[in-house]
Amino acid sequence: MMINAWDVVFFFLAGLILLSALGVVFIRHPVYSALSLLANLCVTAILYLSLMGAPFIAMVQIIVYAGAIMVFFLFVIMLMNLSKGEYQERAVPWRLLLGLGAAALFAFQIFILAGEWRGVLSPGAGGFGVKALSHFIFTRYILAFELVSVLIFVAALGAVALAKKKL
Amino acid sequence: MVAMGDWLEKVKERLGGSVLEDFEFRGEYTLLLDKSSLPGALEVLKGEFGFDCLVDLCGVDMGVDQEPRFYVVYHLRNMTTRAQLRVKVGLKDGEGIPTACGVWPGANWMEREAYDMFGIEFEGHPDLTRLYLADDFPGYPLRKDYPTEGYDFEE
Amino acid sequence: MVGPLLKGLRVTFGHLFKPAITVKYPYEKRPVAERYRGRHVLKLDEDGREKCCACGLCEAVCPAGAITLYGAEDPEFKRSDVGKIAEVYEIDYSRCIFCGYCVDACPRGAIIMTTDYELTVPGPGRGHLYKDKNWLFEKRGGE
Amino acid sequence: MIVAIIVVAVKLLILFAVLMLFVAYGTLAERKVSGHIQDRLGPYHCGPHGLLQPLADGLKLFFKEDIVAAESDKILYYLAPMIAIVPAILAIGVIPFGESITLFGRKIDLVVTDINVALLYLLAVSSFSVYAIVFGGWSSNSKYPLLGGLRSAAQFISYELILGLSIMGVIMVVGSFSLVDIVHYQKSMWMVVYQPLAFIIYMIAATAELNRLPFDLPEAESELVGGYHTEYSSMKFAMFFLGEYANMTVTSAVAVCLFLGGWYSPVSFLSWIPGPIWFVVKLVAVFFFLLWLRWTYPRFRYDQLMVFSWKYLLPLALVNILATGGVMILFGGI
Amino acid sequence: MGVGLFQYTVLSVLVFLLGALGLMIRRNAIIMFLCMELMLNGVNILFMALARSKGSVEGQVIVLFVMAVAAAEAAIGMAIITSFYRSRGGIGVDRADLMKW
Amino acid sequence: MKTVAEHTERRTYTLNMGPQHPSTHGVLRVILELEGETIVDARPVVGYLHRGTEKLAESKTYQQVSPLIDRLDYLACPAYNFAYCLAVEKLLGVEVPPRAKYIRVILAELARIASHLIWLGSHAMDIGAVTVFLYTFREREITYELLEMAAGVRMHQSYFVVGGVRWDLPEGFIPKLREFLDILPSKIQEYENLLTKNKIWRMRTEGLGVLSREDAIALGATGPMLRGSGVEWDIRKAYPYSGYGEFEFDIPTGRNGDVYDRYLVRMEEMRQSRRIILQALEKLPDGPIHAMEGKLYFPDPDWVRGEHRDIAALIHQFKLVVEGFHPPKGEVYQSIEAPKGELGFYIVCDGSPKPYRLRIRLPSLMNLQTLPLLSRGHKVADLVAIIGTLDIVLGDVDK
Repeated sequence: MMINAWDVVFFFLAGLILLSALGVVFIRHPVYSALSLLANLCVTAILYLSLMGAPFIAMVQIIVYAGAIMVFFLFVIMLMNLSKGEYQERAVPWRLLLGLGAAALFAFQIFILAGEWRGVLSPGAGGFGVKALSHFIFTRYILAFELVSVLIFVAALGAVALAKKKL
Repeated sequence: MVAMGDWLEKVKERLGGSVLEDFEFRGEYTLLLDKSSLPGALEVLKGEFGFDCLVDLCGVDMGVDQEPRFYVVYHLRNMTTRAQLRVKVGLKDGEGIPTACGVWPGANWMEREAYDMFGIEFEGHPDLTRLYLADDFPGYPLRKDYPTEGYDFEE
Repeated sequence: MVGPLLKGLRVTFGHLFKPAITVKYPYEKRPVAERYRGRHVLKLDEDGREKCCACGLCEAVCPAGAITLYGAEDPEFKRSDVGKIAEVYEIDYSRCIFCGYCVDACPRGAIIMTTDYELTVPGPGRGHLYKDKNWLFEKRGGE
Repeated sequence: MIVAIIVVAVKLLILFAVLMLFVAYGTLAERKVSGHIQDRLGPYHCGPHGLLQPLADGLKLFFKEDIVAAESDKILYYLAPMIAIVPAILAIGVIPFGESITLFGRKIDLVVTDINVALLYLLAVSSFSVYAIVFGGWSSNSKYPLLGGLRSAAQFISYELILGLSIMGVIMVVGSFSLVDIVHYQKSMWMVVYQPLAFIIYMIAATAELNRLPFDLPEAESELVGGYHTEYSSMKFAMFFLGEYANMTVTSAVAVCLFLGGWYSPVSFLSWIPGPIWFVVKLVAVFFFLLWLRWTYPRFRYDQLMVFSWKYLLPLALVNILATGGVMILFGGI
Repeated sequence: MGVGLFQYTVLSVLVFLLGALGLMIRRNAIIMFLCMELMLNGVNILFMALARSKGSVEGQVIVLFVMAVAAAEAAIGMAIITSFYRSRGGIGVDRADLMKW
Repeated sequence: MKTVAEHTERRTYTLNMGPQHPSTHGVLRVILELEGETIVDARPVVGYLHRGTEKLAESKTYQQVSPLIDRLDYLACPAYNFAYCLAVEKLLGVEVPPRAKYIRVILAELARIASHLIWLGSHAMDIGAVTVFLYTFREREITYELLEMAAGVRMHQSYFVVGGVRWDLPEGFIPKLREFLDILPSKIQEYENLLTKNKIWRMRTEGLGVLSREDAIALGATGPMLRGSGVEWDIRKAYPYSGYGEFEFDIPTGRNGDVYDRYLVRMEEMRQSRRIILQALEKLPDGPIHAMEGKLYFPDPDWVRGEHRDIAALIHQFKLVVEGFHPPKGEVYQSIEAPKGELGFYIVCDGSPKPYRLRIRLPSLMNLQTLPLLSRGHKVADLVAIIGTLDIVLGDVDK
């Protein structure tokens, strides 16, 4: 069997993604959990960059997630200065079961849908430039784009209103 | 300096019997007040005679066998007329004295210092703790019977 | 708003090319004043005898209690012209505050202060700062 | 293929060496410049005019006792200084420092890799440097570093945004994210002429990102002792400083590429001087400007800094983008 | 066997499921938020893979929108958590046991 | 079920600033209650530098006390000796010869300039302008060279003694002083160029640490703290001592009582001090430098050990060292306008050659008492500026 170099890259990255995802779910300490998510997002960005030929999305992923959202999460975690007792939770078996059941159901659905998706992705560079992307955003999805900007604006206002004690 | 004699007579008149003694030395006027007249007398001095600034407050130990043993000395100043007055109040050993913090907020730390150094209790003081020395420091160093070589900590 | 900020930049930039005013200390030393009160020196008179007559004024006047002095008879006037010398003369430099009262108080001008200010001593502890008579007679620095 | 890899490796090695040289002598320059500004001499003892001082500093810090704060979060505590230096090293890969040259019959670009999203890449890697500060501040388990870490997190988010917006004008004018394209565009005229406002905003935001006076809130020594690196010692402490000066170098280099014409000579009769030399000269000038700023101004207060960024710089940056767009439409841009 | 859409789908589903699982079993509000981000990321992977395989850029456009929504959600979520922490003194979701406050 | 109030009992946290902190100017410790970075309460804890000066003084003669006194505020030593000597002279009823008076004024004002320079430097450095610190040290160095010329040491001069000054001014002192005064205005201008109109500096200092007129008087704040709050009060004008009545100078005052106003007040005070020194140099008379009566300091060395040796002088010398002088029984309070505020000495004398009780009214201590009031509601970063504006020296706070 021929082993394609790109396949090795894929499985390596996929392994890292899953490992860090496990970390997010099962590490008790919120800081490390967040760190794990950060790793997850970065490896995903590398996946986009190396295998999907989407450097723009990869960079935006890092800028948005690593540069803003995760810093924000960490900021809040540190601000709350959680004591040791705060993040020690008891495992809840029935919730675990519930979660697994729901997950299995969902997985089943996806696999049915995905049954026909068996095409081979051409890995490596190539693909779409920023121009093509922006063309779509500012023509066909202009309404969605504007709506998202309104959403972000509202979210920012809401966040300020919620977090500020005295307005 | 502003003519002293004038207002001094008025002060003595106003405070009446609570002035035990008054004397002058090198142009400075001192009133010896009765402890029971505090803090009312101080309020009168501030309110009616305009001594709005408490320049200094300190304790003096006159010696172990003296009566009164301690004096609490207030240096008062009228910022408008520039008149200055020293007020002394005698205390027996172990006696307390009403605080002047209510009259002049600036007395706070100076009273703490007097407590720190002489062990004078200022009744009604908001936070009467030692100012300079450690909280568990033994004795009151500026008392005349304080051993200058230090306590024998072995005991 | 921007003007004063630029002015500040101009001031600092101007200093970039001015000569430094500091002194490279261990290599160069700044001159000290004539009256400088540095380390003490005990003086000898013209015949090489000690001027100090152990009167004890310096010990008495010292506010810090840094001077220790014990007198001794010198009946043959070998070491002093008054027949009395200091057997022990020690200055504890860990206590000395360099006020110069000892110099002012000395009735014979036997103790003076020099312009020598380098009094650091090696090693930990303050024992090295306890200087005896021999050290005080040594001629060093500005003397 | 192999030759190409060797060429890249050699370029990387050279760039890394140059960066480290800049870092080492950046520390010396900081001390010398501050010394001369303050009528002092600065380091003078090690080597002629103190030129060996960086070496001495490095050796000293290397042999210092490594103190680990008690009750600190060990993993992050060790990780933070390492993260500090990574972004700068990652960033040197996309900075062009000269025109292509021909060597042994091969055309060699004087840039490690000319990717078409170079500017986004720079923003992306620079966003990691905040983690060093935040982790360092949090893991030390001490209040002053924590305050420094918190301040830095907020400061960083604000100024990263402004930094991104300020270079947007440049991108609009040039129409490319590639630094090489941007430098080529400035062959005849520097970008700072077209985008003066963007340049000013960029320099302010960059100073803030570098945590340097007047924006050095995360490490304001008179308030927070040392801020995030209060509890660090020895090599870990040195790593933070390596990171700071490496970031300064990279930021200056980016400023040169974006606004100051990259490797092109400012006047035509001096164009015989090779590009990389021009690049370094400009880089040093921007570097010096950062030092000069630090030793002139007082420090902002933390909340004033945030107000400054959100109420003044952000609208200014947006106005700059709007104006650039407007001018481009009016004078036949798009 | 080349890596195809199937493998990407599996990866995406697994990441999504892990996120969902975390959301179910963790009681720490911040970690629940992190898990939500994880779920979004899983979806993103799928979008990207589909965009790649269909040769269309629209998947990437959607990913951009998802990121924007994630940012908005993080802002609101963190604000809620902050005010929750302020009023309840902790961020375990078990503390949200009042009907109103 | 817990109520909301039970969940929220504590929203502040405690930050211990000092005793080892770069901007507490020594070993001051401030216990801060913070809400975020906002100060809810600040409680200064002092005493880490307490040396027991008052107790020490009780076992020393009046002359021996003098060197202890200039160790209180080690940045303006002459002013402290000045106040102490004035107090003892008042107790003795001794009048100091005019030349000594003027020399004292010159050195005390020089000390004020030196003290304000170091205040400016450290205040600016606290707010981040490190370069100003080095610039002020450059000028301060000249003042210390001048003091060294006159007194023999850079700090702790003990140059003033009861009854006069120890030595006359040396040759070359006055030209050097004039040279310094000539360059001083341009140097002050240089600091102002870096700070006064600088937007960042104003943002950091304006509207900060506001001390109202009433609070300032009630809390016993003195010196530039009081003047910054708009009270035109200067002991040099209110109770002129040592010939200050003969000099023309202005009392700078502030309007808002904030940090910036106090900055401006102190900057102007440096200029006024220069004015006073210039007038004093103009009027400097010839004559003796010791009060003749009372035998307060050692006689002329020439009479004791020089050419004109004299047994009476020698006896005087011995008597002074062994016994000291005997002031009359009584008590006096004498205060001066020290660089940091009102410095007062209250001496209770029982007729013995040692002070029975020496009470020192310290300006820094009383000014520090305003810190909780000034800092409440401001940020941690502002506390640094506020401590700077108090101009405290821990030697002066802790005795």
